[in-house]
Amino acid sequence: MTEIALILLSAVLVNNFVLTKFLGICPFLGTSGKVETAVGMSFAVMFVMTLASVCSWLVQQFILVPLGLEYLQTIFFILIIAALVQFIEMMIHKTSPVLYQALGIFLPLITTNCAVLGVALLNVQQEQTFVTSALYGFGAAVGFALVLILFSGLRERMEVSPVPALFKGSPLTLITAGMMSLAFMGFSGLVKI
Amino acid sequence: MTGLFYALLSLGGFALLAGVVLAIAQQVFHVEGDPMVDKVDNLLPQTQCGQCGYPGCKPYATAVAALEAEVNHCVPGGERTMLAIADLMGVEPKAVEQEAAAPMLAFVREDECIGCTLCIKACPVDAIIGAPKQYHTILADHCTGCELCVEPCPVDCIDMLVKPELIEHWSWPLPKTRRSQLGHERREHHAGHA
Amino acid sequence: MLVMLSSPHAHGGDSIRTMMLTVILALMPAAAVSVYLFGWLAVLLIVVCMLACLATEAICLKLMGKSLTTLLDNSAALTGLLLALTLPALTPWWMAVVGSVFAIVLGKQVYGGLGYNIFNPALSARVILLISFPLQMTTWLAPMSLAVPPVNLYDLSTCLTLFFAGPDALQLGLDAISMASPLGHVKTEWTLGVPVAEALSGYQYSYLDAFLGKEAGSIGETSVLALLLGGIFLMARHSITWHIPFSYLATVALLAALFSSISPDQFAPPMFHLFAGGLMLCAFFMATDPVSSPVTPIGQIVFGVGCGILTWSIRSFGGYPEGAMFSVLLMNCAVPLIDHYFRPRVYGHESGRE
Amino acid sequence: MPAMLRNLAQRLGMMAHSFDGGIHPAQHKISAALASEPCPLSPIHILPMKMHIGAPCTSLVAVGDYVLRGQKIAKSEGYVSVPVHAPTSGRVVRIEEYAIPHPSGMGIPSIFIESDGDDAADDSIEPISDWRGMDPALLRERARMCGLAGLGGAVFPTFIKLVQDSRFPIETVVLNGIECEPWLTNDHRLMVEYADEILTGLAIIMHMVKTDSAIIAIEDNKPDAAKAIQLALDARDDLDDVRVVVLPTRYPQGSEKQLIYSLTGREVPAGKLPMHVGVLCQNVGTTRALYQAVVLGQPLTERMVSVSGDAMPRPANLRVRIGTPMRYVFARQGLEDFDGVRILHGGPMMGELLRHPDVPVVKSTNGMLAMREASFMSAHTQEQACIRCGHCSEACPAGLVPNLLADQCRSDQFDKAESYNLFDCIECGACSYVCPSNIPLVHYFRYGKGQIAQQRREKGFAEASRVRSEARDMRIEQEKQARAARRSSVRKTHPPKVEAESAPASEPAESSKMEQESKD
Repeated sequence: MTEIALILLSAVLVNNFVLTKFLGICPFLGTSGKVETAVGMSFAVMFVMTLASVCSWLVQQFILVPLGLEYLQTIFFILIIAALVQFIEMMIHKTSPVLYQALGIFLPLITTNCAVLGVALLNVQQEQTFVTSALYGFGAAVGFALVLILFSGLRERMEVSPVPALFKGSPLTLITAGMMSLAFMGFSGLVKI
Repeated sequence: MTGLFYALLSLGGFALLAGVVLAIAQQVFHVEGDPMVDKVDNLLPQTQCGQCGYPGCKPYATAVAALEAEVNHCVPGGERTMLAIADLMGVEPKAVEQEAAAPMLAFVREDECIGCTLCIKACPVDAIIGAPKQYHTILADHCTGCELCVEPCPVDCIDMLVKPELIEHWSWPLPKTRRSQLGHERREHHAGHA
Repeated sequence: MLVMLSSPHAHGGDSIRTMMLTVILALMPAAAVSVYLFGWLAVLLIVVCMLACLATEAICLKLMGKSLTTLLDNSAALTGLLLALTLPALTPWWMAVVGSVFAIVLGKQVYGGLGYNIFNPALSARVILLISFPLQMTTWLAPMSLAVPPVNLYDLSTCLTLFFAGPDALQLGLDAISMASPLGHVKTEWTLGVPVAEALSGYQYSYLDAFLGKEAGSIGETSVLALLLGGIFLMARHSITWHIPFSYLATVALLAALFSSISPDQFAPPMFHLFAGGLMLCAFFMATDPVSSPVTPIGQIVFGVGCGILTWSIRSFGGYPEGAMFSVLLMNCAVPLIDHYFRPRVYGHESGRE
Repeated sequence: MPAMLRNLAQRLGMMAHSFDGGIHPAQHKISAALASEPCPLSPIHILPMKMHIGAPCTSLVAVGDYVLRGQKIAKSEGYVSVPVHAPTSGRVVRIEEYAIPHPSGMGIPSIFIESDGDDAADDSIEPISDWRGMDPALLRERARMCGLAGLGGAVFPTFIKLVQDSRFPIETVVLNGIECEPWLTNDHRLMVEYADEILTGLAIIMHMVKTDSAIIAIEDNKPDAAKAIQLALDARDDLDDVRVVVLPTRYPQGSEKQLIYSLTGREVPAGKLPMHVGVLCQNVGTTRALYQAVVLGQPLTERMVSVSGDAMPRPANLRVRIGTPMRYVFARQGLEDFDGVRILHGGPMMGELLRHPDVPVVKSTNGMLAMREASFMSAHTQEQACIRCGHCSEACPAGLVPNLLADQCRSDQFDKAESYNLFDCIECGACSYVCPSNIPLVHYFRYGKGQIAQQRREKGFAEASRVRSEARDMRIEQEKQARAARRSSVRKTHPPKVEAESAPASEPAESSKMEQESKD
């Protein structure tokens, strides 16, 4: 029980993928313009990341390792992720056309979200079990979602600010992300894993 | 050799599996038409004026939803409509080509009207009434000010008048302070970016 | 044409300037204690930080073509004062200047100036300094209140040398003049397996000293009494409301009480938490910074509780001995969402949100 | 039953009467002790065709007509509307557009009456002494006929509120004598001087809505008014279940919804009326006007106006004929030079800044304030950035978050502003009053509300246009098909009988078809 909580806490706060591992920065910056979009993206990424960790673990354990094909890891994982993304893209298009439109190119780009592949590969690297890899994937996704949603709130507020022309747009976004990253440094050492 | 065989087999098999799942999903999540068309159409002023280069509002909405048309072609909608569409479509706003003029009304100088009915046919919203060889009148409540009736009139008896402002419809302007302009500067910035 | 002016055509007379001045006044007791404890060093730090903040603000305004009258709103001076009070006494002058520049430029002006910043400027600068210069930012000079102070801080020339040339110029070893803060001491001892009570007695910790401020720490954060006085003054002047400080302190106290009763060896008692580190300064002056905290009372309580949980967690489990600053910055990130989700109930509606 | 407990506690004096938020602006009630005086007849009166909330009236008179005081000169159109009456006898000299007290400075059609000085009254409306025996519906018609509208400032037609609805029986009538606006003292003087008339008006209202219970609410800055009302109340043998409640002074206590909450602990749900919580709220001025309309048979042609302000040489409480030019009233009080003077219609918190004094006194004119330029502008200094201090949300009696709302309005995020309940704002101005950054919050809200209203109008218009356009397209399509069918049937040498009948037969369609055919 404690272990589960620690894994989650570690993945969400301490080793946050975006703010301490700097993975998945592209969708983090791209889809944080509006809270609604960010929430949609968060759920999509949560879905893809958790399932990708589970599937990749299964593939790793039951296909790659028995057959000695570990060298095909990357290509297999990408295949899994791509299929999942394709699936969720169709699902969102059906259920929420506005979100589909708002996420735009970033939805298919989850495929290339390095955080997703990152979590799958880290799971293998850290020799997680089935349960822990699922948890780790889920936790990482929650961490991604947390900072994405927080950040989108901040960006909505910055949107109505008289930001100096020099810092408008990406510069200020990056500065703010950096400040958030600094604040998240406070969690360092919180969980020793 | 067997290693390569296994690799190809497993990879191919897995890809096939994924393909089958996706094919099924495609059937389950099939989307009829483009739901964005109606959403865009809802934002348009429905003047049916054709100034966007499309025959009416709906055709323009279809083109925008299909990403075939830019978001800034609606002249009567002005900047606000452009921003609303850009927001909905999640694309960068573009500067409107032409500033929206004050709302207009078409008015027939009845003593000059020869009752040719040409304007009646041109009106996209059936706002002109009259019979052949009778004076025509434009229903002010329904006129969208699209000016489509002006051109066909053989005797040039249709004037475009500025829609009278009603005290009931008067609304407060933005306060005249520097800070109040910020929201608008933001839009100009976006627009100027394009 | 006549400029259109809407009602109301009456105004209560409050201004940003007086509000900021009130906060500066409220910080005066803490500043006085810092001067008592750290002598001229405190004076130098405060003056340098305030001047650096004002100068940076002036340059920023100039660069952006804005009117310099904004300087008169006292906000830059307040940022400088707050930053100085969170710094250790041994902070070299250039670090103070760098911190001030960060506070004004990265903390405030890049967002569009006062009112638009997301993070508390003084705190963000403090955290930037802590992460960039971890050693200097956690080396605490022993205060003058000790029986035998290692160095006479009431001597201006000594302090000038310390401030501008560093302890090396006086041939003083850092070990000779510095000591651990209570929080740091408890943390290091616990990692060595020493229970809290033992660690505290080893430190000769006294609640009275902590309350009055006779302990190691940043120059303005040690005296609970002075900060409480300032906080009460602010509340009396209606500059802040009770919501954030109360919910913040109460959360820390509750968590500490709960866990120290479960495992007294590992977790420090609530009084220790309340009196230690920058908690009081953060609770009354940093978390209540209006710009970077929620607007509504319910939101402020949520904010305070969040700060409390984070502070206590970081202090109890984290790598850093003090979590107050981080927790306020972290909660700053959540302010827009808190504002959105915790609105007051609107008259005639079941809830604030539709 | 928390509301009941609260009510009980309030009755026992254990709990202070209070609504959420609110402020304590400086009172400046310098005219409070000045007995009211009649304002002399002005040589000209200007009667705008609309002095109430609702549909405008249409004129019943022509230029050159002679009218008597109290004669109906414009009739109401539509339900939410009341007629206009001549304020004095004289001749109609003009009917044209004239500026009204409105922030836009725009005008509406108005009737100009040149006074003949006789002030001869039209006595065609019978006084009713035995109103207790009368059908409330008839009394209600009397209120409409006499042009009664809420004199507190909202000018909502009074008769609409004086209705018995079996689904929402009125339990309590609240008589609003709060007058929380600074400077204004007109209701104050009415209560001191006409306490008995007000109470009779109240009795009529209670008879009309069939209730025995009423509360007269007065703020504690008007002890003489409370005393006068209490004395008058004690002297009467009816009105047993009527209480005078003295509330601590706080702005905006006089706002209907806030007052009802203060007194009864009930909240009027959003989008509902006080009657939905069993309360009827009437202003003391309106109540006295009802007395005059019923008992004396006099239509609303005069009202009490506080003439005050720091630039006013002789502040006063005047009984002014409706339609009197403001310039005339100001001149009577010694103010003729308007250089460096700003004039307000109403109080400083909710009143409107007027561009010039050439507007008439209307039914909503509770005050006319002349403020010195400097003191006026000190409330409108340069807007600074919001520092999110939250004072505005503390002051907001509606529970809104004004600074966020203002940001949304400023950046045209109207959907968001609506979801933050922009339309629950009562524009009381408490937020702007306390704002340390001098942000004109109310102005932003008015901008936002106006823009949203305009967008709704445009949306409605667009929707109607779309329907018409689609109908037209469909018709054209049908015509085309009909023609095609006819053509093919002609080819088959069959008469196009059925198709011709099924084609739509609207006039333009018919004509265009003929055109087409002739071209073919």
